[in-house]
Amino acid sequence: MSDHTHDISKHRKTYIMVGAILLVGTLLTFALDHFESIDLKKRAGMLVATIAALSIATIKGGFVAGVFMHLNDEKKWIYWVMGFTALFAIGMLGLTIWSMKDIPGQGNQFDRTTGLPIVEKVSGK
Amino acid sequence: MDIPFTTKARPDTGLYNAKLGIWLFLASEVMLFGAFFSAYILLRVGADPGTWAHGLMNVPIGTFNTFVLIASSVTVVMAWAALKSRNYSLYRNCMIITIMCALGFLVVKSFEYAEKFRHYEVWMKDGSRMTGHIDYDDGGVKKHAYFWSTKTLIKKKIESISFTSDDANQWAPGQYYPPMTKEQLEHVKKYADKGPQHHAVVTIKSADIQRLSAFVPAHSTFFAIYFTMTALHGVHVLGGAIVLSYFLFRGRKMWQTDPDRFINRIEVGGLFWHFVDLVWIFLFPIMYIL
Amino acid sequence: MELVDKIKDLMSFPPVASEHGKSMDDFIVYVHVLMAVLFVGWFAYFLYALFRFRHVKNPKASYTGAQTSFSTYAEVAVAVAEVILLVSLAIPLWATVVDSDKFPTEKDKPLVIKVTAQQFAWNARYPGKDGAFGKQDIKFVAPDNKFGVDKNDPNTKDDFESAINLMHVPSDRKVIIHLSSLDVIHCFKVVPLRITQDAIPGLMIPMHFKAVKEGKYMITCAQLCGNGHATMRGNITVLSQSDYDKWEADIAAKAKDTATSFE
Amino acid sequence: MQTAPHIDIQHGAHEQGHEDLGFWRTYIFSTDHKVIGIQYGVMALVFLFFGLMLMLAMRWQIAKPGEPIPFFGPTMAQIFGDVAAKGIMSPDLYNTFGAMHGTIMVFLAVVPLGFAAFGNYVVPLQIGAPDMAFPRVNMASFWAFFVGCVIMVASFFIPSGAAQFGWTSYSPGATTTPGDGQTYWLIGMIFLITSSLLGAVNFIVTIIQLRAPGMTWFRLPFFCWAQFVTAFLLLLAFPPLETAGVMQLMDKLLGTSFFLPTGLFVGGNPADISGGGSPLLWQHLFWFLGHPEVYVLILPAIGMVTEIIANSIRKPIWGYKSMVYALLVLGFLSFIVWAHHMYLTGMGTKISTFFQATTMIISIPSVILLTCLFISLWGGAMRFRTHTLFALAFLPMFGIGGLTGLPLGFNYSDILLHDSYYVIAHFHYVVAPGTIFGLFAGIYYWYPKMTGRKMNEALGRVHFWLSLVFMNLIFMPMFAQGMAGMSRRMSNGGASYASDDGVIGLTVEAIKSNTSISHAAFALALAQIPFIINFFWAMQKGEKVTSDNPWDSTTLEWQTPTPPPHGNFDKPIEIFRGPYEYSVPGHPVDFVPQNEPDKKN
Ligand code: HEA
Ligand code: HEA
Ligand code: CUA
Ligand SMILES: [Cu+2]
Repeated sequence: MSDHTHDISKHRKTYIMVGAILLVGTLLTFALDHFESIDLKKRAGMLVATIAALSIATIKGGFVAGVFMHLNDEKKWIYWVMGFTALFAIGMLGLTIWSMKDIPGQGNQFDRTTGLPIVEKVSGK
Repeated sequence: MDIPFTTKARPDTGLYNAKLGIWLFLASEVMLFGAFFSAYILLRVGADPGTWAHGLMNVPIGTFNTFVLIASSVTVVMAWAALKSRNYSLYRNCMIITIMCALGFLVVKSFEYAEKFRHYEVWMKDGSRMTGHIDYDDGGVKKHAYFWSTKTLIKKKIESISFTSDDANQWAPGQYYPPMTKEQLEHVKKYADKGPQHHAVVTIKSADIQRLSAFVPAHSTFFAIYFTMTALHGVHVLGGAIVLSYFLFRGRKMWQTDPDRFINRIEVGGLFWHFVDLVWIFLFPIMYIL
Repeated sequence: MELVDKIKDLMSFPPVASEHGKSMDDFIVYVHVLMAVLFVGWFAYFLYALFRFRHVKNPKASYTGAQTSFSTYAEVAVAVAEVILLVSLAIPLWATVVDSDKFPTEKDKPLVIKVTAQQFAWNARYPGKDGAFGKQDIKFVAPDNKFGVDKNDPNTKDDFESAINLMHVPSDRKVIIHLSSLDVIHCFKVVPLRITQDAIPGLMIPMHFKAVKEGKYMITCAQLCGNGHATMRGNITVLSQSDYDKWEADIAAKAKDTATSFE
Repeated sequence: MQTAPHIDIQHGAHEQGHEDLGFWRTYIFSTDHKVIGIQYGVMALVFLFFGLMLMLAMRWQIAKPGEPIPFFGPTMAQIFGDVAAKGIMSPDLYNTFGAMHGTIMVFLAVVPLGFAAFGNYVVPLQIGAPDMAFPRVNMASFWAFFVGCVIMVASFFIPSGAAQFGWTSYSPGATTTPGDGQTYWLIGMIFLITSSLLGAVNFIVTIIQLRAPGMTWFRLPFFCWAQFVTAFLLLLAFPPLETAGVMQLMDKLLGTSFFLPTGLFVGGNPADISGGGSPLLWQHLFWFLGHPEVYVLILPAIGMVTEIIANSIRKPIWGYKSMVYALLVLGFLSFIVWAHHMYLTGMGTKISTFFQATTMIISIPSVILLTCLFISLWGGAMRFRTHTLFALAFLPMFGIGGLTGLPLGFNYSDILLHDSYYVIAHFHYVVAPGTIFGLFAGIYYWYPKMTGRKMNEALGRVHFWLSLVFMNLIFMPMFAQGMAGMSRRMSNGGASYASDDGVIGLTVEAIKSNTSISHAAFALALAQIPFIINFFWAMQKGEKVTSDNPWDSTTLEWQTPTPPPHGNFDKPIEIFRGPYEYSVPGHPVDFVPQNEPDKKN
């Protein structure tokens, strides 16, 4: 990043702008939940509400990381480190969820009463 | 002996030591909170239907606290920018606001916690549940009960409790998952002296109670992870506030002796502070809204 | 194949009493052959190098050293061998053990058992003649009802439990076990049957096998579960189908006139 | 050439211009990486000894279940009370010792010795840095470690005794077992993890930022590379265990149920908990650390062995670059193989195929590392000093350990071998005659740099040959035991599974070999006596080194005064070549230090 003073005052404006965006994002999240007329959870379902809330959070987070933490213009070592970190964090989550889902008999593949596999469910799918 | 690159960047990496150091530390923090978020998702996806506590958080307060943290994030980056343009007094003011915000956040959070510790859920033996407050008589003085549980009832040999249930309207569908049925509402009526109106006071016999728990970590996996994650986040806020206060007060001598290094310190402290903000930005929707 | 059997004798394998056990032992032998080839090859080279290039004999070291691409071949060979073992044996064989579409179905007439581990014993529940279990729910679980059976369900009537730690299964017939645990993680391992499965509280994990040799085998707990872990021993008896029927009739009759009956 | 040994034993000369910090700041609360390295080393050796003693008690119990422990029995009865009544080890105490042997060996002995002690002492010297990048963080890291150690040790003396549920501390067992041992374990671990994280940040920054001019990445000694990758493993794999530790602590103290499922029983009664947790979550988070952790144990040792072999054979390491790449691939892959410890938790085909495949792929970089070291031997002029012997023995021992990882890595064979003594033998081959031999090699090799004196060769050889023989006599028969179906963590050595009245279980031979294994273990302990004597004797009486570079080595740590002063190098240092320029043709001596200027320019 350049250290010149006139750049800094330009940056200051950016920071305030980003602050404003963050506030708006927060208000939006609040509004989507709070007002009867737009209550997303009730009107559009949990899935949509989740996607909306997390998308807003991701955008906000992106601004904080990108502008406040200067990740939009960093040195390559930091990109490497944070890139691998993100990869491993996602791997940890993804593989763990996958492991927990892929346990035979956790779905309804077995009949509760007889304990036998339900043929259509198992092979027909 | 001097360690190289404490102030100036190393030419081939373009970084000074502390900056690389803080990013590496943040990388480990990403894994730490990443594991918590993974745990949250797994516990939530794996929860039996109806056992994930919903809608028990105070969303306006959470929103307010989000504002507070965002504001502090703006001021901390402004503080750094002010130092870059050698404007110490602007820096100082920004930093003071930042620290005030941090403390404000913690104060609000502690009130929020305290409010939860005297808020209860009771599971009746017949399968119905309700939330509210418990008052008890302490030598003629009416007091809120904190931290009670089924064990407390047994230990103190309490035969019945006076339960101020939450706003009757809140029992409407949406409050619980699955929503409270008509029969359940009927049931609540049965226990109510005055019927399910605003803040109905219900007398519940201990013998009818399956389980009683304040909104403490042991209440449910939701509160378990809510308290663990927000407390850990709170510790980060506190730690950040202490470090920033140090820079503001005892560490300010360095501005005279080694201003470049001082600016670096503020940048590094700021990076940590932004990260704490970033974590909250995700905590807010998943804990309060969803 | 004779060679494989010879190697097996050398490797102190325990006796095999299940259908899939042989393929498992064979597979272990193949892996060990690969390991032995690698080890013997490298070790011989290693000793030779130590001997030949000792300081006294070879006082001046060569800056360039070996001019070889042998290592690449060796590494590729190891990789290829591993891929072959993985793709042609390990993955498909594992699938036969755990995939739900490889489980015996109704037409195989398997025996289904529910096993619940506790500190420090094995409980087994059989569906009885009708082949149907009574409903189970955790809310019924109590010290005297470890499986949480709904005693009002008609299917419960002829269900029975075998004596604690003593299970019986017929030979030459598929068996399905649904495995769970009450308190901590245990591991259901019967070495001669070549079956191992963790018993995890909160999960009900199915497994299947077919015993082919009659006899009494030990059930080992293979997961640390507390101070009684080492003594958490059960026996599983593999009987001929007719003996098994007799045992079943016997125990069902006994259950009727004792307190363990669920009527 | 001007590499005329720079003899300098008058330490005083180097201390000029340094303020006198006094005893406490110099030796206890020091920020000097060399002092901190030695502090770590001392702690780690003490705990290595501690772990060894725990193991001896366990081995006694395995071989002679129910018989009082000789010599130490009465003392143990006094310290531990009922669980060691009459000096007889109860299953509870056995479990405690087992869990703490694993924990202490892994987190308090081998990692501190390999990564922290040698790393601290050697890495800044090898890259030509005056100190670590953050000396005060370095000190904080040591003291966090120290607090963690104190808590772990203290837990032995609380009434309920130390943790009992294995070093893996699987929930629900670890949570529901009464007593505070597990709580101490968790708090101790949180300190140890914090220490490791601080250390890891410090190492990475030091290696990236403080390399001396000319020290490019491919001139970095392999040991530094190993430390670099290890530090990343610690940095990114440890935090999830910290998370899991905090959650288990909550379960233990505040009654949450992160790892406790609905309907759980405790001691035969329904538990008073909300339920809804997942026992498997703990295992995932634990092994997400657990597998990278095993590479944390092995990589520093491989690094040291590489340094020592290059020095002993007097020629460059063959395939240095491919070793570096193999190391990086290994580091990356170690994050995505963890669930091979969990094949039998009910995994389906798809996910276990994934983990199986990554496990097989990760063995390839290990093969590359070993192959390069083997091929390096070709054409050498090998000098067999004690450190050489240990370094060379490391190779086949790690080979056996690594190769026996394969049948465990294939899930189909893991069905028979899981949690049997085969696993115990597998990993002890990598950590005991593997890593520990590597660490011994490191101690013998760098001892002169740290103390100015050499350790005795004759005692060293006795130590080596006896250790080699007894290590193999201990762990080789365990493969057979495991194959025969002997489970691990048996407080009576499997006695209750002995074949009797026609029930087919463990064979008598499998159980009998417990005795000979235990005898070998006791002999191994005795074989350490020459080492301990040597270690202390050499400090006072060992042969003084006459040169700063007694092994004629090329790397930078030997180009400093002995021992190096505060700030390490007495003159600015610049690097001109790779790390292993031994026996360069046309050069008068058989080594060219990295900082020796090129003559032609
Ligand atoms: C330093 C420690 C270390 C190392 C390096 C390894 C390396 C490997 N480990 Fe091991 N492992 C442990 C420590 C280690 N392990 C521990 C502590 C446990 C038990 C934990 C517990 O449950 O308590 C364990 C358990 C364990 C299991 C779980 C078993 C079970 O519980 O059922 C598995 C399964 O896949 C496994 C696999 C592997 C594999 C495939 C490798 C591979 O990385 C190995 C690759 C190496 C090679 C393939 C060797 C190549 C060499 C040559 C080809 C040359 C040969 C030359 C000569 C012999 C002269 N290990
Ligand atoms: C780095 C790890 C490490 C190391 C080095 C060792 C070393 C040894 N271990 Fe251990 N072990 C584990 C990690 C380790 N172990 C783990 C993780 C477990 C599983 C625990 C669990 O189940 O949860 C285990 C379990 C375990 C068991 C199985 C217990 C059971 O399942 O019931 C056994 C049984 O024989 C055993 C034996 C040994 C032996 C004989 C050694 C020998 O190799 C010891 C050799 C030691 C030395 C040679 C030390 C020499 C050094 C000194 C004497 C210091 C000198 C001091 C100064 C100079 C000051 N270990
Ligand atoms: Cu049950 Cu071990
Ligand atoms: Cu592993």
